[in-house]
Amino acid sequence: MHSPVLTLVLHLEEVLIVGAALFAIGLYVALSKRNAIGILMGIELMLNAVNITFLGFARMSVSEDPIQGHVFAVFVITVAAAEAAVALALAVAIYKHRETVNIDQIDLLRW
Amino acid sequence: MIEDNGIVIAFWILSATTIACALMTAAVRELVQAVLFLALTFVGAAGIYICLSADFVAVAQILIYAGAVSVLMTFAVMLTPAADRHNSETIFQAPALVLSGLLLAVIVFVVLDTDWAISDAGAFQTTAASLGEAFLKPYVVPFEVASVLLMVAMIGAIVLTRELEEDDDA
Amino acid sequence: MTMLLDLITGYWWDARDLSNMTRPLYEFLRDQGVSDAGIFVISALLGTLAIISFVGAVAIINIWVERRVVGRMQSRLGPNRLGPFGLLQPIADAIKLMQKEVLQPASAPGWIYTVAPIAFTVPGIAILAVIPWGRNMVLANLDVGLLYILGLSSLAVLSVFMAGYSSNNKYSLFGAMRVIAMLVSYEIPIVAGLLGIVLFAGSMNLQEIVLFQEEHWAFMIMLQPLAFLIYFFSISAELNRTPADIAEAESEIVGGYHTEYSGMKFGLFYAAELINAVAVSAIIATLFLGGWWTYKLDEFIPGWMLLIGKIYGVYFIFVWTRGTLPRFRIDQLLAFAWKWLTPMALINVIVVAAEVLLWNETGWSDWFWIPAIIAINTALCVGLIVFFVKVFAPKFQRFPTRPRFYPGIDVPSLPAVTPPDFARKGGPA
Amino acid sequence: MPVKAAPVEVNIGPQHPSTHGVFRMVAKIDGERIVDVNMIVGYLHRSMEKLAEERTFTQNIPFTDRMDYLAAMSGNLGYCLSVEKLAGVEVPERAMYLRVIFAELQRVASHCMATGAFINDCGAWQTPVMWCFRDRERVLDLFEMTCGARLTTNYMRIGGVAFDIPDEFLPALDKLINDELPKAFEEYEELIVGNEIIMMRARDVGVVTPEVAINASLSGPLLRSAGIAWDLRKADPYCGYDRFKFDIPVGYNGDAYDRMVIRIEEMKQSLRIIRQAVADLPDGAHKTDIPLALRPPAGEAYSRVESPKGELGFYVVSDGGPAPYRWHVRAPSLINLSVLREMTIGQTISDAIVTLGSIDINVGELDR
Repeated sequence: MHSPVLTLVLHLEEVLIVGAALFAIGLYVALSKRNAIGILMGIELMLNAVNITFLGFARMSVSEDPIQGHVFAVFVITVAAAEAAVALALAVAIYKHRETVNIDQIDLLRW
Repeated sequence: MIEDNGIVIAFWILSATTIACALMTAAVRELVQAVLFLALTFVGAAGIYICLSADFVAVAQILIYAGAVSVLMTFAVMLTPAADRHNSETIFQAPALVLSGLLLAVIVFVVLDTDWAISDAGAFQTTAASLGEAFLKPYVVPFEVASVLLMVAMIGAIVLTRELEEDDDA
Repeated sequence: MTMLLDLITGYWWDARDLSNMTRPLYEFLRDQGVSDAGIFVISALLGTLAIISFVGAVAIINIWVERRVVGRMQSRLGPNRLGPFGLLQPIADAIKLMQKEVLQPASAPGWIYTVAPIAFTVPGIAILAVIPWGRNMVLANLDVGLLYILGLSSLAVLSVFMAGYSSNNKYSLFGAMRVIAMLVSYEIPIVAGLLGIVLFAGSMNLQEIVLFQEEHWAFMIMLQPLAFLIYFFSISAELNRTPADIAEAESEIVGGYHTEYSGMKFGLFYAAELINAVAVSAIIATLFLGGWWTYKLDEFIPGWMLLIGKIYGVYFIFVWTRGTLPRFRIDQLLAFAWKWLTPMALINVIVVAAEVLLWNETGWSDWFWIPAIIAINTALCVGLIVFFVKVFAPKFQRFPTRPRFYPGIDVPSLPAVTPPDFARKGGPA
Repeated sequence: MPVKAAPVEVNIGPQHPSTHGVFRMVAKIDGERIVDVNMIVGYLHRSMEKLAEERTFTQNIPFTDRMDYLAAMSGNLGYCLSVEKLAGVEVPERAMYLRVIFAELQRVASHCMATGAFINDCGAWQTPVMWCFRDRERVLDLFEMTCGARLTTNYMRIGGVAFDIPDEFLPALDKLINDELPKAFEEYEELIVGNEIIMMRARDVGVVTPEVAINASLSGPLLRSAGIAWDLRKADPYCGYDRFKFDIPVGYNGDAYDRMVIRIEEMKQSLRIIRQAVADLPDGAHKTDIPLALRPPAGEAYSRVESPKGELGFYVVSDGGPAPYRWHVRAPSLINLSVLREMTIGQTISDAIVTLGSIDINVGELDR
């Protein structure tokens, strides 16, 4: 199986760092964006990053039952789908009332 | 750790694509383009999952994220007016940048500093069957809860966006 | 006869299963000193090449098939000038399309506009990779093959949105929005409809599904007629084919998402539509019509030839519906998905789950269960359709479809109507 | 509470596959619903009515071909009738019967086109329109046999018809009306009338109430679909239409579907009239001789015919010269179109296209 010339190796740390990078981008998007849908995108990015981490652990870490990582990933996807549906419904509902989805203009609860 | 040249190369290419697309999601001004970049990110993440020998999750990712969630997002974006379709930042841009940078640094430090217990069990041959086992035996309660959650979410979405009849005062 | 069969079977060039070629190829490459990984890469590339050649051939042949068949349905000849029976017409079309100037809307986001036709073509090709063409003849034997297909077919819809959005044209945008609305509605009956098959076969692997049909000596369409109907209609909606082609609806929104495309970019859309149709026909042939297996027939005729025959049989039905039926309105189409197909698919899943449970628990012979299930599901299919037609069909369909006849003129006396005030503002009184 | 959005303005036409020519609807659209429609006509205006004042009465006949180019015979007939009324020209019996035969054949051809185009607007991928074209071609073959032209026939003359029918005409007509067309109509019934999707698309779409129909002075299938049995062939018989037995098909709801079935039924009634006319076809001259430069006495005349689109009226004023002093055409396409705005507001785009298709306008006649 091994090529005699060059053997590339992928460590768990590298997978985790990729996940962390994606998570940081997602966090930045979620915190900084003005548009409610933009924020939602950041949250979805973070959930994806978490999934990469879960699957990386499931693939490479010591575990009695490595399929658990996959189970969690599937649950994350499920929750993300539910969350996306509700959040987008909320965005549309807010748009109906306020005619905007920019969160800095949605200040009903400020006073 | 994975010692397969093809998979390692694929992982790095996919990671680069995914992170680049995620950065574009954060950077582009137009919300629709951001959603499309996000869909690409999802597809790239699915590729990473395949490299991590998670075929079921990868395909579910494509089906749900790239197929459904991004489509829902485009739907929501198109429902809002063109004036709201820019992807600009609030005044929290700089703090957010600092915070996420800090978080990244902390995670990277922790990841590199920790001595992970690495197994050499190798790749899963197939995950769909064992996932099914897991869902229907040890995780049956969370599984049912998740389905209830989905139903609640569906009902909630319908209730939120329902058109109220004869409600013209708002 | 047996001697002839002996002569044919057992050699790598036995055409019944082209995967027999892999063994000598493997040995040859190994003798050349290629490592296992290298052999894997080479064989994967060869398989991909085969799929892509098939797709290219399909894209060229189907232009001719579709135009010719529809022409026959429309009581005209179809292309008949270039080559025998007009067979060279697709090549002439392609040359014409390549020569055309590619126009791009000035204010469109350019990269989306360019990527969209490519993104539309890729899923159709990628779907064909998991189709089993013979007992060992499958390029990617994915365990989650069915899910893979569903995921990819929803990606194609996103690319349609990209095309419609980036064209910067109102008609295109209408097409894009219609596609999105349709996808959100039709994803559910598609997935729920196919669940029954997964329950029966106990696997999402397409090869396993074919083997299940072989083992139980029954096409899945007999076990799951309702799922077939649901899938057929839903997928023709996702494929933008009549009666559900609301996304391109040329009589309403001109061309929908590809209104602004010209030259080879349009050609790619045109070809991809045919490729997707063939890919979906291949899915239907594999899932419902036994794939390469056909009641012992596959021992004499190569399975992949049978499969191609079935694919074109299903494709003919697609062309047939396209040549016959008018188009639904978008609200009717969405209502059809939510009010008819989704409940039907859910009921179907519940019934199938009960059947499979009983089948497994009772332990009775398959020879009892297969006919029983065929009978139950056919009755269910007919019963559900009749029930839904009775309950949900629009009431106006009971109106007379013939006019009244009057031998003479008859003007009803109408209530007195005050004529509108024609006094012009500012004009002479 | 619907999502509020600024209506989008969409130009349906002048270059659009379903506007039946260069007709333009500027539609304000909220989502898929039409909020407002502004109809813009005049892209095909050729000022025929003004041009006619420079030409002799006979030279004006080709204009009527090019008005409703799908029903050239009806236009010819209406114009010739008005000039005959003005000049007091008697028409021979045979010419009258020939006129009836050709006008009814023209109705079949025009209704074939209207039905096919309507189904095409409903979204069928051209199969019905090709079938209808096939049958229209058969009728046009007869026209070609008689007068050499298929579309712009220029067949009727003041005082009769241009040519007598050739010998092979009657056998061909017999084959057409007794064999080919009835079979074709059976095919339409199977393919179109009973089609569930057509019902879903066309039922309750583009409804015209009897009040609106009469107030807007609609005519033709559009009026009859609203439930009013009004047909100029019965109400104001010309060309001896009172000698033939036929029925007026009348709809129930005034929707697009009714208009379609009425057209199909009218084609059958036309065949009935043609059969009677062929059976009674007298011998004799096909044309009265009139001076080439006909100078009718000063005065005015209005005569109207039931063209396939509706009441096609010609108003001719003469000052005793060889050319009309004033010529005005009451074009059914234009007047039938006037209700389009009321019919389409609140509909979806798809329904608006179906409604427009069911009115069966002809832009050549609309703009003249």
